[in-house]
Amino acid sequence: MSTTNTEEGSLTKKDFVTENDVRWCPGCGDYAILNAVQRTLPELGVPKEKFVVVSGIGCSSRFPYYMNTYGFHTIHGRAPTVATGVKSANPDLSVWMVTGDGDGLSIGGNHLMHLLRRNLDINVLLFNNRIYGLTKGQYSPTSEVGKKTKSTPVGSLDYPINPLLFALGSEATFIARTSDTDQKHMVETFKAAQAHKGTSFIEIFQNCVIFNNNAFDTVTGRAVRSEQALMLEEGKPLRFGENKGIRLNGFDPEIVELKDGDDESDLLVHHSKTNNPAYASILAQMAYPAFPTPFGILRQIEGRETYEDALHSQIKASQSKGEGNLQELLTGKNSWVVE
Amino acid sequence: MSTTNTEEGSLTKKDFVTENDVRWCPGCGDYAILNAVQRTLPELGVPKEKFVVVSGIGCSSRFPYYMNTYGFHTIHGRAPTVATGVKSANPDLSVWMVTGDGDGLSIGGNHLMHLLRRNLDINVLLFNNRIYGLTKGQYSPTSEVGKKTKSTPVGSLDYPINPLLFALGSEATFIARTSDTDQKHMVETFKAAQAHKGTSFIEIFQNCVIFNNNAFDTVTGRAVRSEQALMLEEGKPLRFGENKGIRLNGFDPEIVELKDGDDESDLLVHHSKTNNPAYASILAQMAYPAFPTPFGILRQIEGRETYEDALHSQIKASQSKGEGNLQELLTGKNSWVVE
Amino acid sequence: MTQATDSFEEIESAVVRFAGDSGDGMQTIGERFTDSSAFAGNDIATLPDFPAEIRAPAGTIAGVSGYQLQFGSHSILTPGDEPDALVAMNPAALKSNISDLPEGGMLVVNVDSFKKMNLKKAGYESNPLEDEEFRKKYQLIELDLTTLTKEALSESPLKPSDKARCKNFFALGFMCYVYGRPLDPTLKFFDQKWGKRLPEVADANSTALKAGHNLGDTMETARNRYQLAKAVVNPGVYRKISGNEALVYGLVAGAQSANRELLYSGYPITPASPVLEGLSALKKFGIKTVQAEDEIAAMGVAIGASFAGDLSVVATSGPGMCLKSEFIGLASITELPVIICNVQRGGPSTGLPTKTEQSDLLQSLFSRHGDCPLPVIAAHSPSDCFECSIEACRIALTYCTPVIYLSDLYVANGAEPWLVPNAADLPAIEAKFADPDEEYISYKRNPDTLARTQAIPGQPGLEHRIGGLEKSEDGGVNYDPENHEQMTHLRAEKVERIADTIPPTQLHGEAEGDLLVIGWGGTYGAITSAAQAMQAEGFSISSLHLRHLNPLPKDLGEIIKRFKKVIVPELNLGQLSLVLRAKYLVDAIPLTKVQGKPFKVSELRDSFHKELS
Amino acid sequence: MTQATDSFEEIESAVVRFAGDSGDGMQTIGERFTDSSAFAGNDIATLPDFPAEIRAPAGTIAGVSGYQLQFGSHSILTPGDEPDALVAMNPAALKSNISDLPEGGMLVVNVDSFKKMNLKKAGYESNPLEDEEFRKKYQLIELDLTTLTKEALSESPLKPSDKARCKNFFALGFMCYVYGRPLDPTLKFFDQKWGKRLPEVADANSTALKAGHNLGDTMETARNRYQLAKAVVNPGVYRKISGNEALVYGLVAGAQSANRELLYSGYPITPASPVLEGLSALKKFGIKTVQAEDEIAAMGVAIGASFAGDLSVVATSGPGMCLKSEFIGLASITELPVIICNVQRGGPSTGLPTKTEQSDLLQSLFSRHGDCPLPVIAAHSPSDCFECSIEACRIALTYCTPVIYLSDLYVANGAEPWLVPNAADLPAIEAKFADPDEEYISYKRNPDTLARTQAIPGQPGLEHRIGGLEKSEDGGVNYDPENHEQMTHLRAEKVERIADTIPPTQLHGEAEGDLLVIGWGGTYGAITSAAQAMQAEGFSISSLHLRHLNPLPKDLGEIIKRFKKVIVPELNLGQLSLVLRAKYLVDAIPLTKVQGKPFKVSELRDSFHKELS
Ligand SMILES: Cc1ncc(C[n+]2csc(CCOP(=O)(O)OP(=O)(O)O)c2C)c(N)n1
Ligand SMILES: Cc1ncc(C[n+]2csc(CCOP(=O)(O)OP(=O)(O)O)c2C)c(N)n1
Ligand code: SF4
Ligand code: SF4
Ligand SMILES: [Mg+2]
Ligand SMILES: [Mg+2]
Repeated sequence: MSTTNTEEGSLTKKDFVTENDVRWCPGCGDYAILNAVQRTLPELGVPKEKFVVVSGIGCSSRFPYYMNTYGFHTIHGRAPTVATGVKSANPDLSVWMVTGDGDGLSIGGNHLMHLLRRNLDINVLLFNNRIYGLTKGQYSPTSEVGKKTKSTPVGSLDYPINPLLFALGSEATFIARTSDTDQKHMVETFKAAQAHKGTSFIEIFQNCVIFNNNAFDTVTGRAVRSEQALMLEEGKPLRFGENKGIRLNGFDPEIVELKDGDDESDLLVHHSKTNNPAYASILAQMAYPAFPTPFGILRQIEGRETYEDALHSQIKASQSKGEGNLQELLTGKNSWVVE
Repeated sequence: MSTTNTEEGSLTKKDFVTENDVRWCPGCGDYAILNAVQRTLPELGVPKEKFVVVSGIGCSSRFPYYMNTYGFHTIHGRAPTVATGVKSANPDLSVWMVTGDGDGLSIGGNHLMHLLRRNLDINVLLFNNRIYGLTKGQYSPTSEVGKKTKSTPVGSLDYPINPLLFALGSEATFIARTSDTDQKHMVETFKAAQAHKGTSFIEIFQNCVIFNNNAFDTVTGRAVRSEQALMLEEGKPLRFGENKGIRLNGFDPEIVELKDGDDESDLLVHHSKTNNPAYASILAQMAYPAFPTPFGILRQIEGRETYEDALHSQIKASQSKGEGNLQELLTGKNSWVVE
Repeated sequence: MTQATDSFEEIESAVVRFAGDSGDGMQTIGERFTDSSAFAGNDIATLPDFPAEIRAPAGTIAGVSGYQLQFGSHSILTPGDEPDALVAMNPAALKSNISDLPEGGMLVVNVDSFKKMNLKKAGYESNPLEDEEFRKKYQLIELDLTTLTKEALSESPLKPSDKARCKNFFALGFMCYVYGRPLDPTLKFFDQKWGKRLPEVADANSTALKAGHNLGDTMETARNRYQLAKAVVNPGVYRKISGNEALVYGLVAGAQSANRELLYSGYPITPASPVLEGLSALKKFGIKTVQAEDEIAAMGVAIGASFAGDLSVVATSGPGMCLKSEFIGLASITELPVIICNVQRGGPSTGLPTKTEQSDLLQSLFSRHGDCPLPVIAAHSPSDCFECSIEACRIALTYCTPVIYLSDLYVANGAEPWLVPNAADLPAIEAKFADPDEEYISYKRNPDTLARTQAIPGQPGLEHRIGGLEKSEDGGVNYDPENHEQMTHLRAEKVERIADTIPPTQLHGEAEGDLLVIGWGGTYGAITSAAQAMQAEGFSISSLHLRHLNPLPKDLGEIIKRFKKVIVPELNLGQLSLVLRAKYLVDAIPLTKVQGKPFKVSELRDSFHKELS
Repeated sequence: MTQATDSFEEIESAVVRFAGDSGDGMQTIGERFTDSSAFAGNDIATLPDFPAEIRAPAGTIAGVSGYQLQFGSHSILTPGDEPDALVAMNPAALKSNISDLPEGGMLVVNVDSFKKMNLKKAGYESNPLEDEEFRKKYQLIELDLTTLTKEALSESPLKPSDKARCKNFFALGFMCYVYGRPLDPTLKFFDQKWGKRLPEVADANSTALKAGHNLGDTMETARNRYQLAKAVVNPGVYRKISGNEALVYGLVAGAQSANRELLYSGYPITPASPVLEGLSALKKFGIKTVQAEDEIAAMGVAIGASFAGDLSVVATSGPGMCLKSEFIGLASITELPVIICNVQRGGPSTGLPTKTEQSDLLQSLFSRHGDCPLPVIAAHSPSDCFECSIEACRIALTYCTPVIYLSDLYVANGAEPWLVPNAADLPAIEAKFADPDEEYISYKRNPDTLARTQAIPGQPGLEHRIGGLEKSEDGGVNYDPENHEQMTHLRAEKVERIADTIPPTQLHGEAEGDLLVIGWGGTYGAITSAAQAMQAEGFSISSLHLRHLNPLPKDLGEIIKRFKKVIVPELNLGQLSLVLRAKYLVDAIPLTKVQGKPFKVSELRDSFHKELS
């Protein structure tokens, strides 16, 4: 029982697989994400016993049961709070939080926002399938207007939340998007998230085969992907398709077709490390069909102290002047003696 | 008891004053806001009985008790939900919601976000005093890092929420900022909010004389105001102080000093009606001391249907094909007869 | 239980269970069999049993879906303790259901699916159908359903895999033959569902159904066939209704009877989601439905709508009830009508979300801080949900109060025939708003009910403020000690006064005796059946079932005194019994079951016997 | 009550109330008077009474702040029913307090403030001090405090308005003279507080204090002066302590005794905020404090920290308890230690946020959905908060369970002298984590306590998952009927077993008799005083006070049987009495008060008399 796996490279995907039967629907995008996470973790140089996976409630939130790490399947929408408690108590742990579009943005939006602004060093994976899976198919806060679901037989009314804009509004220090269809991109993104010190927010397009099948096909489908998805690469111009790119007109992005020999200097260049939210907000609101939908790291800001570091430094600073003495505390400064 | 005041201009400030003693601390900024609201309402052409003021809990949330309208002092953080219920039930009412930085952004952030995205035609006044007033002085989610308060004797740790960026992240259709020190600006802003069809979000800098006195003096103080506040005017270049303005360098704003004869064409021009969030996000994150702090309407987007309109149109559309018949509903399509 | 003999035996009732993979369409054929039985004039009660997963891997135990029903020529109160016949579509279904089938019971299996792979997935080491002892234990009927179905559909233009999917209707046809159920309602169903859009599918299913039926007729091994008389019921128009449907209809009816607009706000949660879904489909009744961001918001929206004059309703289950409690306190102190439905499931915490339980009674009574008593009622059967929800409307509007309506997964998902009421005969609910021509005092009370009168926004001259701080009669914030004490007592007394309008408690059995069984909620069928059976055996036992849990009926104390012993069966650790003990100082014996399953009649009988011996 | 006579009368106890505008510094002089009394060797009990508003307009009734204390040479259990002496700094203070002063009581008023304007703000039509009848009713002492203070400070460099602000200490000096209280502790306080930073302020206040004292000495109308013997108490080091302070210290002590790191997470709310504030100031003890975004989050943070191995604590009041209930259910089913403190205030809803009440007992017991019993304990006095919070730590860690600790505004804000314990003598709390060298089974239980063992993240080989779905012993999700029933019973039984470690119930009075008074929480002082007084009068009355509300002590049933009648005084509509009635089938008589105020001893005596006659 007491094998430590601190050596880098000594862990493999298998170490993270539990005995439990995985109980998602056959074909569910959650399997691919599980696979990507199980492939990522062994490569992080973190001993297995230091991983804690925390989730809320939903299909996606069954995740911890399938990860052979410490895990906590909490209650609906509240995973950010439990994750905050774990990390505050022991900053040495690598905390991964799994949530759904309903769990994270409907009931749990406030906790998520506060987690992001507090910037605890936690990796947040938001499985966005634009539907409530576990409760069998009601619309979610990321569902498009007019969506016909069980609870909206004539179409939903609410304007959807854009998870990336939401994260930006919360001034998250790391914001990315990836897709269950792209193992390589998922693994890369998860690694970048782990490398980032602070809360990493990752929206993952996830297909719910049962209640919202093919929701992302227009951007992640093999045939259309290269034309309708925009893969962000640090320091590179925003290019997609054979020969298309994005440039700015005022504050508005626009698509340009590059003819043979045209140079790219007109195009927007991807800089994810700008503190100013304007650029990331332009990316965040780009979406098919008006634009290609961006994938990758939209924003990563270094230098903001994490909550847990600040918490523990305050304690250390205070203890450096001498630790607390219980007897002194109890006696206080205004005691008197009865003889 | 049955006087209607439907004629425009027939109402005065007095009509909105209640008999109740106002119980804020002497000198509290809340008085000025109350005054501005009581001055605004008579000028809106809305009969008095159509106003409903809904609030949460906090000093600011005592507001409804002092307004001689229909009013509901609800529970902490939940005013947006009650306001949504009122407006959904009866779209004909003019609903005003009053909240504080703790009420609206700490416990109530999620409801506020969902109200904003649903875009009900409600005017939201967020009294931001960067402190918990009613509970006697703990730091709030808008307090600056390192703030020493009762609950943070060695300084707070959490990175503050920027209410305007938050509203932008929620894709609010109307976002503005005003100050308790400026009656005229408040009244104008409230009127614009009422004119906007959709949720209007207004952050009001409000001074808490007891627990966070002079928090906004650096931008609203008489002496510094013109240099350190940026008053936004539609279609006008961003100018402040004697001769300063804001222009863009890449995505970053920068301050320019205009020399005699320099023209303004370099400067950013205020267009609040752009759908793209980039410009508003630049404004939202500008703040003293790096920049002047902006006041006015940052963003107003027309054309997104309000939730209550969509709700009632769906019903009307469905009823246009014939209203529901209870007996038919009860009998259903698969009944049988026992004789 | 009916013993197996030769064909066309007259029986009084039977219990059939269909079990198969979630993808096998067991709920569908269960419902069809139910409808046929209803059309055949029998009384019925049903119990669907879904797996917790949306789609567990095919063929596993976790993926088994079941549907049990009891039908009979006399009054049927429960879906039956144990099946007389079990249809098992695959090894997993067999494995997880066989322990409920008594020896000698009829067992229909789809042998086509008893392949190695499937046996392994179900956790069988060897094929039970090859075990002689097993074979002798039951009336085993082995059908190669998949093959038979495909053969029957050889002419159909469907793809082979789609043909195979019709096998559930083949099985249904067979069982219809066995129990003499008419095929017509099912054929009509095919027509309605696919007739126009997918006529080939309708055809294929019809063919499979008929083929199954024919197989029964022509099978070599002449199997027994059963025949039931029609149930003797009151004449009228009947339909089948589930508990959640009845709740939806009751709310629509209640709002109409009170002449109020209905606003429902909810957040999806099993097993309450069908209420949101059902009401959302009734836009032409002018019903506003809001899917809120969570249960707190749903309650807030309802409170806001109530303030604005709508009849507002929320429905949820345990976890959502926790979240609503702060807002319920606000509704109580502001005295606004809101109907709060809790369709209970197994707890605590996320617990057993797809299983039934009655363990939220004490929560309903006491979840709020402060002294905050509220009316609580509970529905006891699917159709009773209709009456209970109208009663909830009546209480909420007459007493200007939030009211908690309890049902549970078993009642909500179960179905039974229902004598459709005449909409015009539903009693009106009187609930007036304040008159703009009179002076308005917000907490002035009706001397009889102690209810305050609502004045709704939009009415000139009635402007006023309400809120969660203690108020005096005139609506002003008031912290005076005496005022708070008086208001606290008034709120409590108002709830107590509801008891004045509760009809006398109906006792099943003699008015006095040795044992009184007191129940509430979904245990009605089992308790009543058990007690009736024992009365028939000559025991001095009576039973009563409480609809009103708070306030309790005024005559209850007197009734209790007339019995030597009181026993309280509940699907929890003894919640109602605690309340009865405290109120009446009676040594009410808790009879508890916390298994996520309803009581069996036999379990109850055993326990009652024990108390009487 | 002490009758007014000539100077230096020996008395046993006295009750003094200071009342004035919120800005007048009444809490400050109340505390000073208390400290002086403590130093003088008297026993004391205090009751601060703040206005609901932060700063209500000066001079209004809403702005009146009060501080009452009782001190005496015998054991003092309550701050006193009614004052022997009232100090009223302005007309509003007089108006809102005078009804509590009995005829013949000493009334000190600041006549300077009895101006037209102030009289009007207080709602006086005319000056009561000019009413002859009023003047005769009390021992009236009219002091022009503002003028006198300014005169005394003629030499001080302070601004006139700042001088006037010293009048509270003038009044204090005067009262110290009357009751023979030493000035030294107050002078020391000035020195500590302002000595270095603002010596002029320290000087001015010292001068005012002494001037007030001198005035008493030299006043023409020779007023009576009282003298109290020292209280006979155990020798040792004493300090004054409030309930919330004692809670903070108890948590620190409990964590040290258990050798766990302490993490507190909270959201501000009256009257629980001082717990957050107090612990936040103790960083050097390594305490982590998190101000969460709301009470749900606070509970989630605590649960996460508990999972990670910290001793975690939350504190809130009623509305926050509502919000926590879903998470409390999760802590219960995952069996994680968390201490949940509820400092009760007046409800329901926002209710009376600055007044005391005991109305959250039933909520503590039953707020969760599902069967979810939890340990509940309550502190009965300020210093008892220390012992109770240590007991909460012991229960939470020994039984691996959330535990609810109740106190109330009265206990939390009140203060009393406390014999400072020896830190080294505090008993250790044994609570081990799982051993990485042994196989870990997450729900394997200690056979005595039935507690499971925690394995904390970071330990190699102990990786495991927990969550809100029902689990089997090995930690796997498990919906089996029998497993759920067993786990439900085990969780309940575990809580019951805590009773094995509850010491025998202490009975005040004879072991049997006519009337047994059962109390809990902050009513201890009043109940015990009332019962003692009646025992002295020869009545057959005993009292007991429950610390453990769930499980109840094992001997309670036996004790109850030995009395003819049982009465249960509570500041609610009868919550403990409901529990006792249900559990023991005893006709426990609820004696209720719901006024936001503690019981008076005299009220209780009257009620007890009635029951005994
Ligand atoms: C308090 C509470 N409310 C409601 C539910 C029911 N519920 C479970 S999961 C879920 C939403 C699932 O949607 P999402 O978060 O998008 O996850 P998915 O299943 O799509 O992965 C809901 C409403 C619950 N468990 N608890
Ligand atoms: C559920 C709940 N938690 C906590 C409180 C206590 N509380 C009342 S107001 C408040 C915050 C006040 O701050 P803010 O919203 O900024 O309003 P302000 O008083 O500053 O105007 C808190 C924490 C409460 N009433 N209810
Ligand atoms: S319902 Fe959708 S999200 Fe849930 S497991 Fe099935 S496919 Fe996946
Ligand atoms: S505490 Fe602050 S916010 Fe509250 S009333 Fe006083 S000054 Fe205003
Ligand atoms: Mg989802
Ligand atoms: Mg504030």
